[in-house]
Amino acid sequence: MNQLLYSKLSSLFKVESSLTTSIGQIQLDRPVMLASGILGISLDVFNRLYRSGVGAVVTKSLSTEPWEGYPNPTIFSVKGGGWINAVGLSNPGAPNFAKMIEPNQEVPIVISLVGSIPEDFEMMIKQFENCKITAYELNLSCPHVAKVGLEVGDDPELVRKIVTIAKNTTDVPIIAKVGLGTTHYLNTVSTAIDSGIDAITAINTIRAMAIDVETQRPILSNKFGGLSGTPIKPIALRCVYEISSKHDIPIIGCGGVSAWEDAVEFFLAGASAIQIGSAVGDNWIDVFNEINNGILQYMKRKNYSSIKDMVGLAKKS
Amino acid sequence: MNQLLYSKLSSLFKVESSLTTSIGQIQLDRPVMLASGILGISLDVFNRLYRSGVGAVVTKSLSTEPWEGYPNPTIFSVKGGGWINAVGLSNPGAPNFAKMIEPNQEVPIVISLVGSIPEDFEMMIKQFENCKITAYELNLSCPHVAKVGLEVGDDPELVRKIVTIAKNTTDVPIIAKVGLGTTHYLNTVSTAIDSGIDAITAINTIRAMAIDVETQRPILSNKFGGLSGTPIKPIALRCVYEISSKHDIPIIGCGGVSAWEDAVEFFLAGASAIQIGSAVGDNWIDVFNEINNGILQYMKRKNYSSIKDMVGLAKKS
Amino acid sequence: MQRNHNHTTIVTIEKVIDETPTVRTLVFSDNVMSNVLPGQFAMVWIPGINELPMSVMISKEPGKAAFTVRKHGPASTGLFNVKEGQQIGIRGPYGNSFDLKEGKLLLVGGGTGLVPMIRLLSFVKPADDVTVLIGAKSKDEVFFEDLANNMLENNPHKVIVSTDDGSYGEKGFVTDLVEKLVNESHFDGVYACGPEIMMYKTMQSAHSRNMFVQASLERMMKCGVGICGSCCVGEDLVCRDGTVFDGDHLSSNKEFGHFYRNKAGILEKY
Amino acid sequence: MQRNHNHTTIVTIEKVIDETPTVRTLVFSDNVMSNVLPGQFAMVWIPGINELPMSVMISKEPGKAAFTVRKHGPASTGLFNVKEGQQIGIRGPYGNSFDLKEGKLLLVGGGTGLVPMIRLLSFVKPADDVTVLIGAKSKDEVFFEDLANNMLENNPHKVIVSTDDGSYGEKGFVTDLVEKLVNESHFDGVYACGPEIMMYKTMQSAHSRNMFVQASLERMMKCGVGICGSCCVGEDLVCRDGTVFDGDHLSSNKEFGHFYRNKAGILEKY
Ligand SMILES: Cc1cc2nc3c(=O)[nH]c(=O)nc-3n(C[C@H](O)[C@H](O)[C@H](O)COP(=O)(O)OP(=O)(O)OC[C@H]3O[C@@H](n4cnc5c(N)ncnc54)[C@H](O)[C@@H]3O)c2cc1C
Ligand SMILES: Cc1cc2nc3c(=O)[nH]c(=O)nc-3n(C[C@H](O)[C@H](O)[C@H](O)COP(=O)(O)OP(=O)(O)OC[C@H]3O[C@@H](n4cnc5c(N)ncnc54)[C@H](O)[C@@H]3O)c2cc1C
Ligand SMILES: Cc1cc2nc3c(=O)[nH]c(=O)nc-3n(C[C@H](O)[C@H](O)[C@H](O)COP(=O)(O)O)c2cc1C
Ligand SMILES: Cc1cc2nc3c(=O)[nH]c(=O)nc-3n(C[C@H](O)[C@H](O)[C@H](O)COP(=O)(O)O)c2cc1C
Ligand code: FES
Ligand code: FES
Repeated sequence: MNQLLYSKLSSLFKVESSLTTSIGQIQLDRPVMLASGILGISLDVFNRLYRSGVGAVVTKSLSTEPWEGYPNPTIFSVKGGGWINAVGLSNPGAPNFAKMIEPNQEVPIVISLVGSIPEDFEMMIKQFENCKITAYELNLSCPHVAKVGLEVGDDPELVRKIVTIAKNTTDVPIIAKVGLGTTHYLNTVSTAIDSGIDAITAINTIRAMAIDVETQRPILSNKFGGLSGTPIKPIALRCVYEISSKHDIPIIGCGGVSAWEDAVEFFLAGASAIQIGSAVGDNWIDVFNEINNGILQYMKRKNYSSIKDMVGLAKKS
Repeated sequence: MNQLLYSKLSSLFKVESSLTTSIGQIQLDRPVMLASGILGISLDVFNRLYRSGVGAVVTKSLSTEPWEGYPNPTIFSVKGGGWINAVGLSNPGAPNFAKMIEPNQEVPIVISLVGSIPEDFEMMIKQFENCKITAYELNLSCPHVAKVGLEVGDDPELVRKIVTIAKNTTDVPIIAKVGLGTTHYLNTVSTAIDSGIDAITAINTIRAMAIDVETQRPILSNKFGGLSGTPIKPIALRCVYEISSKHDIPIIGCGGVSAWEDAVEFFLAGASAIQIGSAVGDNWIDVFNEINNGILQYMKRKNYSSIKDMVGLAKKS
Repeated sequence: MQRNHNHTTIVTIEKVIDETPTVRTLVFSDNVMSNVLPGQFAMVWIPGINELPMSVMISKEPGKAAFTVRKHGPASTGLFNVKEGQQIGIRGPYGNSFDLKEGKLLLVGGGTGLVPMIRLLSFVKPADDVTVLIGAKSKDEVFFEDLANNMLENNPHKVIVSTDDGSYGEKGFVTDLVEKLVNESHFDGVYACGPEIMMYKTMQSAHSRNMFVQASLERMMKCGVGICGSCCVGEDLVCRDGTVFDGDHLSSNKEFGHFYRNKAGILEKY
Repeated sequence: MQRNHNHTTIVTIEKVIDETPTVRTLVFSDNVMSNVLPGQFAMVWIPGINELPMSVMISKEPGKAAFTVRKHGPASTGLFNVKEGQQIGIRGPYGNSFDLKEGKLLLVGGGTGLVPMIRLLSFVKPADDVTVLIGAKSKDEVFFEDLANNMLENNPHKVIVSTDDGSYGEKGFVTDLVEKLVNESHFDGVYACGPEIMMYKTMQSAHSRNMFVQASLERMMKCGVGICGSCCVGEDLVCRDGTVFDGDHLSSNKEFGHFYRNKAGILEKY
């Protein structure tokens, strides 16, 4: 239809636009989440982020025991944009963390978990029995720590066992976070879905490195790290599009979102929500409400009442 | 040693720095090559590029028959830097191309080839019997055309057969170009090496996409394309480092080189030469001599006589 | 933030003008495109259909620009069929531009090759003596004649139309007119855009008489930025080195006037 | 092109000055770092060893800056051992800076916490009446006393050293001196950097008397840019919201003065 006419007509029938979204069973007031590993360490900060516009915070990936992570340098700013990090999953361990967030009633918290064997995940989920948890996110995709993350995600049998044990341990929705590893991520997604996963987060950082030409050394203490931020957005977007074209599963897009247009691209590709990590380092926490507002303006312009009105639209063309 | 002292001392014993490099049997005057698919269509342009500083040109990937490629849009400029292209391997076909370059004596030309079956490669290599060819580069890694490129590179048995037949057809060195596909690229590299490959080019573009939020469509006519340019450099660099850490094989680094520092990073990671694609779109063909000069200044400062003095140095630390 | 010319911008077509049965002008608002130099082009995305190189046409209204398109294959027909209110994507401007001399000028345009000639007209000085030649197959296909006359109102000027079949204006090829005019008098600048054979002959007529001549070339374009190589003519890339080339340069180019490359990149004869 | 403060720049150490047996100042040339504001810090990469947050020390020579480091664990010892001619990497400057009042000022520094205090001194106006308190464990560990006196040559000023063991200057904790001074007279601005308990007590002494007071906090830092979360104090991120905080703000922070987070992010008591 003639679009000028259309927009004139539709302005007569304006709907109320709202940022609420649902990722399967998970209901969020806003579709912009904090990605795992970003500032996700203290309940006070979670509260601040919630006031700053996040729909949910995803915690740092927690392990059964506290981890110190790698020595510095753990993060590197890439000349062409983005970051390479090898924080090494430093975290206080699931038991300590559970105690810290027990008082929480207000903030929607997604607990990110890493482990090597299925029982790790069972043990950790049990720690949170007394906490109000929105969902668990299984980190099957950290590209720079041995024996967890991608090394787990690349092993279909292990993925099956982990998802199964997690689903059997709790009724809270379980999300699998996938990334580009040594086996095809779409196989990991299929396995996770077959094992009962509730949603998919795509993607984690991509294995990368940086070398200093003067001192001729890899800069990160771990040599390899994960690339995040604007450089990976076109790759993350195609993953979301590929998953949503192949499966009927709620998806959370992650990777390089730094403006509302990026978020909308992910929705159009099939994501019901998005996560933001690196953009916090560039634009600080104002980035959440800037993006919320941009999405809302867009929805008003296109006359959408909720996020789901636009989920997957780019697949129609 | 005290570095100020060192640089004072070494200035007394200055060596002549030269940009010559060798990639196994392949000798080049300059380590900066033109990547496949970039301007690589006419002998006149090859001559111009050679005058502009490239050590060798890699041609567009040639097929047995002429291909028109995909309809436009075939290329998209990413906001965060870099390009997504789905040119679709348009090319005049190996027979036509061979005729065109037959007069060439001066320019070192690397013929890039795509095909679906081993016999395709045999047939194409035979076309060039009367041409002066520096090497062949087998494109096992184009991420956006069905039945060739990555779909071939992801199949180890096919890789083995293709490399074997290519090696049996000619004495000219054969390079395998790998990328991030659905199987682990390091397996493809191993298979290619076991089958007698002479060198590896890493990496090709990474499968990606872009969606226009106003019209809500994927922008490229093929929907998916390959991401190139600055965004992929940290990923390409880790691939070179990983290959050179695992294998003793000459490597050509490719992906996101846009300044001399990038080139040096690749050398330090283990590459003997580098290829440049996207940076031509940003800085035009002056980019080659700018990078050559930057490398040369660096070599003088570090007192290196040839590229090989720095190949792989970052692995020592 | 300044717009990166490589990033696609979405604009809405505000007005569609029928110039001939097969040629339309589509007007849109865009500050960047309204200020491009004559000879520069945009890559125009018709969502769901194709992307085409298009010279940027002037618009009378400030802040606006236009494309004037002839329907031909599926791509240009897709653009031709865009309606008021529809959105298209543009990137650019790309390419260099004409070096406009002062004095006695000759502008030669054929078909949509008139577009850069019209923009060039918007830069002539009041004192310049300007001759515009418009070539067309037949009466039906003549356009921009009135526009050229209006734009040159305050200049000493002539606008001459020639049609191949003589159904309007002079009869014959526009290049015969060029030969005649450059034979009669010296021009300080000769500018051509249109079918390649027209530009080739114009270039020869002027160059052989040591007149300054420039032509704006057309080739198959995919990227517009000097990456894909599809637009090469000899060792030149039209999108990046051109589209405007001097007669000096063109006269030593072995492909100009004789060969072009098809979509597979194979050299074909004109 | 302007330098992106997040990109690592390699600099060469040109001079190493021993301040005490455990504290050294390393001087290097860098225009950006020579001009940072008091309270700002850099992330300092010691190749092959670690990366540490470091306040940026002034240098007498224009275009130069320095780090003053106390050797402690492996990371700071690695920096301490860097020799003249060796290269280190720096990024930054990061963080906000002190809000320097005019009039009667009190600066309280302990150990390497003196570094931002010294840079702050370089900004005082000639009319300001400045008192500098330097706290140290013992005589051996006193440094920057002469430097502070020299810098304040033209000001009404006092530089008072106190050592815990009384081996030099006044005996006792520097915070007892603070309490005494703020009790005797009003200060227009009180500034502190050093051990957290010192800053905490200074803040309490001044804030309870409604004096303007600021402290520059230290926490475990990995990224320096507000991504990793390791530097949080309550809901504040020291690297991004600080390092300088007002007494008003700090007095409502439940962690300041009591808890810090270890490398795993677990809250521990001071
Ligand atoms: C710099 C430049 C400016 C131009 N300005 C105009 C203009 O103002 N008005 C106008 O009507 N036309 C213009 N053209 C020509 C236009 O881009 C199309 O090529 C022409 O309309 C034919 O398209 P089609 O519908 O036959 O293409 P189809 O065959 O349907 O298109 C397939 C693809 O081939 C490409 N293509 C085919 N032929 C050519 C060609 N000769 N040159 C470049 N690409 C081609 C198109 O880009 C398209 O993506 C210009 C071309 C260039 C290079
Ligand atoms: C903003 C700021 C400015 C500083 N300025 C100075 C200065 O000018 N001079 C100086 O000597 N020291 C300074 N420090 C402290 C310094 O960064 C180190 O923390 C301290 O030297 C102890 O390091 P270490 O050798 O024990 O660390 P190790 O235990 O060897 O180091 C391991 C890692 O832990 C980190 N780390 C350990 N303790 C701390 C801590 N308390 N704060 C931050 N990171 C820590 C280090 O960054 C290092 O990467 C500053 C700290 C901050 C936060
Ligand atoms: C410093 C840092 C730490 C991270 N830690 C984790 C982590 O613990 N668990 C995880 O699943 N992802 C982690 N990630 C990945 C992010 O959650 C996210 O997937 C990735 O950064 C891509 O999003 P972005 O481009 O918005 O940053 C980390 C990323 C960064 C930059
Ligand atoms: C427009 C375009 C066309 C390409 N065509 C080919 C090709 O035909 N064969 C191939 O092996 N690689 C092709 N590539 C990939 C490049 O050779 C190179 O591997 C990739 O672009 C990464 O290098 P860069 O970041 O320097 O561009 C193409 C890349 C671009 C941008
Ligand atoms: S259009 Fe691609 S190089 Fe000119
Ligand atoms: S040091 Fe990482 S958030 Fe402050």
